[in-house]
Amino acid sequence: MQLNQFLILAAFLFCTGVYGVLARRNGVLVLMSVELMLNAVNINLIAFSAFGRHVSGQVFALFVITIAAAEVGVGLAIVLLIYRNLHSANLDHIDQLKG
Amino acid sequence: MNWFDESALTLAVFTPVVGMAIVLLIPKANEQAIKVVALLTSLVTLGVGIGILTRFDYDHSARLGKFEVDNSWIDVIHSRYHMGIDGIALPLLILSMLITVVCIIYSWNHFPEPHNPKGFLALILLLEVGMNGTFCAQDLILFFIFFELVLLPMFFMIGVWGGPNREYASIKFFLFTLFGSALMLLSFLALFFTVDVPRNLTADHFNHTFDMVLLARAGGAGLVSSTQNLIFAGLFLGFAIKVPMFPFHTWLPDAHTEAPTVGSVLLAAILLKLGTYGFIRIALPILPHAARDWAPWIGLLAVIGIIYGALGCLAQRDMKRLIAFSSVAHMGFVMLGIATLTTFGVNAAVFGMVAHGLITGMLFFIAGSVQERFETRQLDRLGGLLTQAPKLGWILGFCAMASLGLPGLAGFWGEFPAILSAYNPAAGISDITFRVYMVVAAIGTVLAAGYLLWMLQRVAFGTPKAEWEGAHIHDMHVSEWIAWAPLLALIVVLGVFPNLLFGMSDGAVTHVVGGMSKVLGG
Amino acid sequence: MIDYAWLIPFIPAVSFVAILFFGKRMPKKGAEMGIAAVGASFVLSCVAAVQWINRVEDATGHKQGIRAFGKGLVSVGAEHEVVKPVIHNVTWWQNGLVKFGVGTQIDGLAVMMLFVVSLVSLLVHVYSTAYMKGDRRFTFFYAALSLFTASMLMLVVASNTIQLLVGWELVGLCSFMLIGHWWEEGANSDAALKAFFTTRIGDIGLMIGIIITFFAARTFSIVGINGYALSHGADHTLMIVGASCLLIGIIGKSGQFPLHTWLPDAMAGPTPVSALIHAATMVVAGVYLGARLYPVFYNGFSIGDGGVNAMALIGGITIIIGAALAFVQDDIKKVLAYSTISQLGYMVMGLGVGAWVAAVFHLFTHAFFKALLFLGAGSASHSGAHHSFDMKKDMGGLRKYMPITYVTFLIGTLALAGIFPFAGFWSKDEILVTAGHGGYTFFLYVGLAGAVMTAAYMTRCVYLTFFGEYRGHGEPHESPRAITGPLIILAAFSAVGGFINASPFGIEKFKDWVEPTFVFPALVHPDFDYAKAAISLTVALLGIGIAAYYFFRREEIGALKGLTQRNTAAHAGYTFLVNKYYLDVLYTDVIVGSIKGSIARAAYWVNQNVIDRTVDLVGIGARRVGRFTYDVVDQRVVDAAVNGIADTTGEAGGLLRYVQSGRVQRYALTLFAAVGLLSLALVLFN
Amino acid sequence: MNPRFDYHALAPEIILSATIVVVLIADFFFAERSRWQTSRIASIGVLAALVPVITLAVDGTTRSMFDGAYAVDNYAIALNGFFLVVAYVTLLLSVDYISDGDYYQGEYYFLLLTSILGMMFMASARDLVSIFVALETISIPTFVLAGWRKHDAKSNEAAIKYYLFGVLSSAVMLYGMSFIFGLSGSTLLSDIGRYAFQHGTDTPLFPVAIFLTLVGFAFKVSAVPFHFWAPDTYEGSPTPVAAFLSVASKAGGFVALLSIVYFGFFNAPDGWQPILWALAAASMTLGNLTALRQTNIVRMLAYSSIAQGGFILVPLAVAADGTAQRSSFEAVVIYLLIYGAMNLGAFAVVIAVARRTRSGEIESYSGLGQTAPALATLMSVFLFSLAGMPPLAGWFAKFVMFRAVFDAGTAAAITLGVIAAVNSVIAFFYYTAVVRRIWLHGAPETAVAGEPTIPPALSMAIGLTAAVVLVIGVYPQLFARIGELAARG
Amino acid sequence: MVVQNIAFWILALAMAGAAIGVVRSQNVVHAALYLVVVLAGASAQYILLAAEFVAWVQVLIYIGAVVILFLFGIMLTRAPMRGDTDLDNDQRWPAAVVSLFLLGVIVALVVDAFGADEVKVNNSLLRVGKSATVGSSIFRNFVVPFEVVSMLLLASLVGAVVIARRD
Repeated sequence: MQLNQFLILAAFLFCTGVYGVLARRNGVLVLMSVELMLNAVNINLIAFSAFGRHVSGQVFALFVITIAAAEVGVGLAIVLLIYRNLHSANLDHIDQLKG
Repeated sequence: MNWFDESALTLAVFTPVVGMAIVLLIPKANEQAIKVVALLTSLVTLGVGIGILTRFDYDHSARLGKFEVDNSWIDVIHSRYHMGIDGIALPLLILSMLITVVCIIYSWNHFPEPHNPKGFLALILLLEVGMNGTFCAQDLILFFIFFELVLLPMFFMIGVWGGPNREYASIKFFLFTLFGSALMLLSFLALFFTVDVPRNLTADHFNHTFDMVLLARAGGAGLVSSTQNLIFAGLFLGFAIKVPMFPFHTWLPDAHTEAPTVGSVLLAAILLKLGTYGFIRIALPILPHAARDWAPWIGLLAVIGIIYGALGCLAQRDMKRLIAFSSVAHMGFVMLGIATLTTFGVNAAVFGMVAHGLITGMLFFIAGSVQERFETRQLDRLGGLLTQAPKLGWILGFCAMASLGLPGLAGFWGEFPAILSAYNPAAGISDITFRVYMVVAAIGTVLAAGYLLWMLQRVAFGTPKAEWEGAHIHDMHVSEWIAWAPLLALIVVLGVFPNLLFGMSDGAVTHVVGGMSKVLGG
Repeated sequence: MIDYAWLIPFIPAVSFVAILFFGKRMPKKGAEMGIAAVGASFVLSCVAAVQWINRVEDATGHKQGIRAFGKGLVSVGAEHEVVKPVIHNVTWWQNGLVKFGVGTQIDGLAVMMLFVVSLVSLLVHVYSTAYMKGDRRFTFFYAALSLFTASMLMLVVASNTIQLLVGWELVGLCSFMLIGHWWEEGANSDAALKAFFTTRIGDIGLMIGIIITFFAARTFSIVGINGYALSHGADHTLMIVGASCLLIGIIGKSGQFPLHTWLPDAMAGPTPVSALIHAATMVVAGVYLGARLYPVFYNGFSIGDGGVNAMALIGGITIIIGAALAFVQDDIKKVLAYSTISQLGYMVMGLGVGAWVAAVFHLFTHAFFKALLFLGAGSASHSGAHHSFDMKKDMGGLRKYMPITYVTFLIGTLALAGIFPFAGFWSKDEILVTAGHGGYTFFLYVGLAGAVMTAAYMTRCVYLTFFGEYRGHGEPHESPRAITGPLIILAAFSAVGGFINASPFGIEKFKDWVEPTFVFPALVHPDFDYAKAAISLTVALLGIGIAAYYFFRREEIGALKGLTQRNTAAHAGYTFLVNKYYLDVLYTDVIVGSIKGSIARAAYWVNQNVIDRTVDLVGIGARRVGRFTYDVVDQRVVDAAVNGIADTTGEAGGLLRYVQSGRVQRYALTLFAAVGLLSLALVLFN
Repeated sequence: MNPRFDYHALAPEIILSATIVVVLIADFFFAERSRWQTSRIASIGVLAALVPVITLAVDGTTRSMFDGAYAVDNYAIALNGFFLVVAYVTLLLSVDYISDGDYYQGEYYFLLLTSILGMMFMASARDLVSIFVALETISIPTFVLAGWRKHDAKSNEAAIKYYLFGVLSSAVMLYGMSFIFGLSGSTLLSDIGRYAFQHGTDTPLFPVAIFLTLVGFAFKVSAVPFHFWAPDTYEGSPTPVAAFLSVASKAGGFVALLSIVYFGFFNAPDGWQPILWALAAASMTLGNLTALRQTNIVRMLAYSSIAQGGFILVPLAVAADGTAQRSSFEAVVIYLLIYGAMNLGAFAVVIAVARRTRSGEIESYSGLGQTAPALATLMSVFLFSLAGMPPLAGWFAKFVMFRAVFDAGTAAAITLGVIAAVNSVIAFFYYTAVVRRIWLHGAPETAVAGEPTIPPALSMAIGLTAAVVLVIGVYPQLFARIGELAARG
Repeated sequence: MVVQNIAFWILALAMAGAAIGVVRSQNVVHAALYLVVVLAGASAQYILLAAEFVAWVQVLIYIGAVVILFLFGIMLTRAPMRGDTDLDNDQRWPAAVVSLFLLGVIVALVVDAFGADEVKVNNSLLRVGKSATVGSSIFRNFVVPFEVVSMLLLASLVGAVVIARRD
C-alpha cells in the first residue's frame, strides 16, 4: 500500500470536516464535522507510525482520541446551554458580541 | 564633604520623589501642610544644587569630576546608573531647580482650577525629577527614562488644569513628543549596536555600551556616514520636536496657550531645553560627521524658525500665544548657535538656553498674572496696565526688553554670540550659507523688537479699556514678588556678568567641540 | 582719575538704581540724587580731561619720545609724538578659552565727549527740576535720565566694540523710555516705538559690522581693530563691507537720510530729553562711532584719496533735506529737530571728507548751541506758551516778556547759523575748508547751500517766536532761575567755545588735545582759509538777510500803509518803495519762495509720504505677512497635516470593526482561508 | 525497565494536582455560604507549589526525564513561578467576583487550577504529545470558565466562540503535528530539531506543517488572523476569566511557541520566521487600529492584548537572524513577565470600577479622577505602562523587544521594528483616550462619589501588580536577570 | 498486498461518501449515522495498518461514547430530524471554495513529499501495533501526559456537568 493513499484520504476527510464546520448552522453538526477533522489527524498519525515503525504515533493517536472525546463532551454541554438560553442551537443566531 | 560629592546628584534628582510621596500621603484637606512640604522639598533640592555649585570644579568644567556616580543598573542590557555633571549641564540643572521653587511659590495662593494643590504640587515635583535627571544622566537609557518621565506630569498639567481647549492641546503635546522619543530610542539602540568601544573602557568589558561619555569618545568610530546620518535623523527628530524646531513646532503654541501659568513656565523654561541639551550632549559629540552633514539644514530650520516665529508673533491676538511663538524664534537662535558646531556657537546656545529659560519664564508668569487680573489675554481688550498696575507693567517692559536681546540683560548673550558664531562655522561647513543665516538672524532681532514692543504697547501703554475703567486691579502680590525677584535679578546679573555662565560652560563646550573637531580633523 | 575712568559711568548707574528704588522717599523725589551723581561724574570728567591734556602737553614737550606700536604703519602728526590712549581692561566673558575684556579707553576724543555729555546732562538735570515740576512720573524721569547718562558715558569710555554696542543699545532704550514718557497718549508711545524700531534697524548694521571687524581683526578692542584697519595686511573688501555695515548703524542712530524720520517724532518726549538725547548726546553716538573706528572707514571708504564716498554722500544729502524740511515746520521743536538732522549731516559729511577734527569739533560746539536752542524753546513754551510748541499759534513777540531766553536763544541761533565769532562759525567753517581742500569740492558747495538754508530757517524761527505780536493766550513771563541758569551757561559756551580751535589766532588746542596720534591715519590739516571763511560767513548772512527781509519788511510795509492814506507824496514814496522792492519780490518769490515753497514742500511731502510711510509700511507689511504665515501656513498646512494623520488612523480602526462581524463561522471562514493562503504563500516562498 | 522519576522536579505539579483534588472534594463539605473557603485552599496550594519552584531555582541544575520529553530547566522553573504567581493574582481577582454572584465556587477554582497545571506542564513539555496535552489542559477548563455566567447569553456566546476556535485550531495544529511526526519520525522536539537541522525546508510540506502546528498557538496567543474569538470572549466571559485568558493562557501559548520554535524548528527558519513575521505585523497593526474605536473597556483591552501579543511575537519572528537567538528569547520571557503584571493590574482595576459603576463602557470612567483618585491613578499607571511609557515597566518590555530586533539587524527585522515603533505610538491614542476620560472629563451626575469599596483581596491584587510595574520600571534588572537565566536554558 | 489495497479503496470510498453525508445530509440523525460509518471505516483502516489497539480504542470511545453523546445532544437540543428546515448557513459556497482550495494545497504537498513511499506490513510492523508495545511506550515515555490527561478528563467531566446541569 502506498503511504499517500492514507494521507490523501485523511486530507479529504479533513477538508470535508472544514466544509462542515463552515457551512453547518447547527452546533451539533459542527461538532460532528470537527470529529471528521480529528479522525483525519488520527489516520495520518497511524499511517506514519506504520510507515516509520514508530509506536509514538499510535500513542499520539490515543491521546487525540481521548481528548477529542473530552472536548466533545464539553462542546455538547455548551451547545446545550446555549440551546437552553436561546432556544436554538443555530450558531448563526449568535452574534450579540461584535465590533 | 566626601559623602556629599558621592550622593549629590542622586539627591538632586530623587529628593523630589520623597517630597512627592509625602505630599501624596498628606490628606487632601490639609492644604497648608501640602504646600509647605512641597516648598521645603524643592528648597532642599535647590540647596543640594547650590552645594554642587559651590563644590564644582570650574577649572575643569569638562570633567564629570567628583560628582560622578557609576553603578550597575541593568547589566543585562549593559546599561548603567551613570550620573555626572559638567559645565554644560550644571547651569541647566540649577535653573530647573530654581524654576521649580519659583513655580511652587508662585502658585502658593493662586492654584489653577480645578483646585487641587495636592495633585498639582505632586506633579511639579515629579516633573522636577525628570528634568534634573535628564541633565545628570550620562547613560543613554537613563537619559531616555528621565526624558520621558517629563512627559506625563506635563500632560496632566495641561490636560487637567489647562484652558478650554486643553484636551486637544495636551494630547497633541503628548503624542508629538512621544513620536519623537520613539525614534530617539531606536537611534539609541542603533548607537549601542553600531558603535564599537574598546572593551577595556566599559565597565562590563563589552564592546558596545550606552555610556554617553564613552560613545562621545568613540565619536562614531567605524560608522559609515550613511549609517551615521540615518541614526542622526532619529536623534534629530527626537530632539527637534522637543526644542521645537520649525516644522515640528505646532504643538507648542497650543500647549502653551492652554497650559496653566506654572505649566507654561516650566514648559518654556526647562522642557524645551531638554531638546537643545540633547543636541549638545548626545547628537553632536557622538555623531560628529553626521552633525557636520546636517549642520546646514539645522541652521536653515533654525533661521526659518527665527523669522517664522517672529511672524507668528506678529499675527497673534493672544498674549500668551504670542510669547509661545516667540519661544520658537528664540530657540531658533539657540539652534543656530549649535548648528555652527563652534565653541562660540555652542557657548552662546548654552547661555541662550538659560537666558530664554529665565526671560520667557518670566513673560509667562506675567501673562498668567495679567490673565488672573483681567480674565483675558486678548491684546485688543488689554491696555494701560501701567496705570492700573504700574509695577507689573514695568516688569513686563523689563522682560520684553530682556527678551528682545537688549545688551546688559541676559538675552543679549544668547543672541549676539550666536549670530556672531554664524559668521564662520566649523571647518567643512559652508561659510556663505551661514553668513546668509547670520544676516537673516540679525533681521530676526529687529522683528523681535517689533513684536515685543508692539505687545508692550498694547498691554502696558495707553489708557485702560472701557471695560476696566475703575475696576480695582491689584498690583503685584507678595508671592509674585518673592517668586519673580530671583529671576529678575538673575536676568540683570547674567547680563552684566556673563562670565558667571560662560566661565562655567566654556570648558565643557570647548571639550565637546574639541572632541568633534578632532574626529572631523578640522 | 584717568585710570579710574570706570567710575564716571558707574556713579550715575548707581544713582539710577537708588532713584528707582528709593527715589519716591527722597525729599526732592530723586532729583537731588541725579544731580549729585551727574555732578560728580562731571567733576571727574573734568579731572580726566585735565590729566589727559597734561599727558598730551608732556608728550609734545620733547621731540623724540617713545616709538610706539604701529609707528611703522601710522604716520604721526608731524608736530608731536604718539600719545597712547589709557586703556584698562578686566575679563568680562570668555568663550572657547578666549577671554574678552570690558574696560575703559581714555583719549582725547573720549575726554571731550565725557566733558560734553556730563556737562549737558548736568544742566538738563538742573533745568528739569523746574521744567518737569509736578510731573506724574517725576522720579522715574530722573531715574531714566541717570540711566541714560550712565549708558552714554559707558558708550564713550568703551574700550571694545561689544561694550560700545551695549551702551549704544542702552541709550536707545532710554530714548525709548523718555520719548514715551507720557505714554498715555497713543501718539507718544507710537513715536517711542518708531524711534526704537528704526534705530534697531540701524543696529543690524552695527551688529554685523562689529562681527565683521571682529573676524577681520580677531578682536573686539577698538585699538586692535583700528590697528588692523591701518595695517598693510588689512583685507580691503572686509573693510568695505564692515564700514558700510557700521555706516548703516550711524545712519540709524544719528538720524541720517533715509532713517531720519524717527527723530522729529521723537520730539514727543519732554523738551529736556530732546535737548540732552536728541540734540547733544545720543544722536551724536553715531558720529562718535564713526570717529572712534575712523581707520575702518578711512580704509573701507578709502577716504584718503578723495572722491565721492557713501559716508560723505549720506551726510551731504542729509544736510540739504534736513535744512529744507526745517523751513516748513510750525512746531519750534520740529524745526530744531530737522536742524539737528542737517547738522549731524555736517558731521557725518565731515568724517566722510576726512575732516575728522572738524567733524568732532562741530560735534563739540553743536552740543552746546543745539542744547541751548532746545532748552530755550522749552523755556519759551514752558513759561510763554502753555507747553505748546506751535510758533504760529501760541508764540510770537516773546522777546519782550522773556529777555534772557530771547538773548540766549539768539546767541544759539547765531552760533548755529555760523556767524563769526560764535562757536558754530569755527567748526562749520573748518569742515567746509577741509572739504574744499581735500578734493571734495562738491561737498563744499553742499555745505554752503546748507549754511544758507540754516541761517534762513533759524531766522524764521526766531522771528516767529520772539517778534511780532504775542499770539498765545495767557500771560507769558520769564522762566525761573533753574531754567535760565543752564541757558546762560550754554550760551556762554556757544559764544566763545569756538575759540578753542581758532586757527587764525594760532589756537589749535582742540586738535592737539583731541586728535589721536596713536593708530590713526595721516590726515591733512589745511590752514585757515580766509576766502572760504568769508564766503561761508557771507552766505550765512545772506540767508539771514533774505529771511529777515522776507519777514521783517512785511511788517514795515504794513506800517507804511497807514501813512499812504494821508498824503500822495508818501503814497508815491510807497509805490516807489514797492517798486524798489521789485528786487525784493525777486528775492522773496523766486529764491526764498522756491526754497521755502515748492522745494521744501515737495521734500516734506516726499518725506512724509514716501520715506516715513515706508517705515510704517514695513511694520504693517510685517504684520500682514505674519498673519498670513500664521493663518494659512501654520494653522492650515503644518498643523492640519499632523491632525490629518491622526484622523486617518482612526478611520482605519473604524473600518476594521466591520471585520469583527460577530458570526463565529465567518471568523472560522477567515481562519481557514488564512491557513490555506498562508500555506500556499509559504510553498511559493520556499 | 521503569522510568526514573525525579520527584523534586515534579513537586510543583504534584502539589498543584493535590490541591486541585482537595479543592474539588472540599467543595462538597463546605456549606453554601462558606464555599468561598475553597479559594483560600486554592491560594494556599498555589503558594505551596511555589516553594519547590524556589528550591529548584536555588538548586538550578537542569533536570530532564523520559528521553528529554520532560525537562525542568531555568526556563521551565522561571515560567512555572510566573504561572503560579499569575494564578495567585487571578484567584485574588476572582474571590469576590465569584462569591458575590451566585456561581459555582469550588468548581471554578478547580478548573482554574487545572488550566494552570496545564501551563506548568507546558513549560516543561519537550515533545509534541505533551505539548498537545498541555495545550488542551490549558484550554478545555477555560472553555467552561468562559461560559461561567450561565444565565447570561453573552457568556454563553463567549464560551461557544472560544470553544469552536479552540477546537478548530487544535485540529489544524494536530494535523500539522501529524505531518511533522511523519517527516521527522518522532514526537520529541530534540529529534525534530535534528531533522530540521539536517533537511531544513527542502520538502515544502515541512514548512507548511510547521505553519499548521503554529496555528494552534497562534490561536492561543490570539494572533491576527486567529484572534477573532478574543474580543468577543473577553467581553462576554466573567472579567476575572478574561484577565486569566489574556494573561495566563496567552502566556501558555507563547511558552509553547518558544519551546517548539527554539527546541524544534529553530534550524528551519524559513518555515516559521515569515509566518511569525506576518502574524506579528498583522497583530500589532490590526490590534491597535481596531482598539482605537472601542467603547467597551474590556474589549479595548482585548484588542490591546492582541497588539501586545504582536509585540511579543516580534522578537520570535527575528530570532534566527543575526545574533538575536539569545536576546529574542530573553525578550519574549521578559515581555511576558511584564505584560502579565500590567495587564492583570489593568483588569483588576476594571473589576474594581465595575463593582461600582456596573458598567464596562469607557464612558463610565469619566471623572474617575475626582471620584476615586487612587483607583484612577493606578489605572493610569497600568495603561501608561501598557503603552510603554517610562519609568513604568512597560518601557523595558518594548525596549528588549527593539533590542532583539537590532540584534537581528536584517532588513526584514528592521522593517518589523519600524512597524512596531509606529504601532507603539498609535497605541498611545487609545490608552490615553481612557486616561483622558478619567482625568480630563467631568464625572456624570449619576456617578457615585467616594472610593468604591474595594475588597482586600482585590486591592491586594492591584497593589501587587502596581508594585511590580513600578519597581521593574525603575529597576528592570530583576526581570531582565530572570529572562537571561531562562534564555540560558 | 492486493487484498489490502482493495480493502483500503472500498473503505476509503465508503468513508468519503459517508463524510460528505455528514456535512450535507439535511437530517441530523442521518448525519450522525454517517459519522458512525466514517469512524468505523477509520478503525478498519487502523487494522489494515496493523494498529489493533488503537483500532479497538477507536471503536470503544468513538462509536461507543462520542456518537452516543452526539445522539443525546441531538435529542436534547431538539435538533430538526426531518429534512424540512435548512441545516446549512449562508456561506456554503465560500466554505466549499476554501475547503477545496485547502484540499488542493495539502494533496499537492503530500504527493510531493511522500511520492511513492510504501507502507510494508510485516512482523516488525505487527509488533509495533501490539497493545503491549503501545502500553509500555505510554508508561515509559508518556507517563506525565498520561497523568495530566486524567486530570484533564476529570476537569472536562466536572466542567461539562456544571455547564450542562439545569439550575
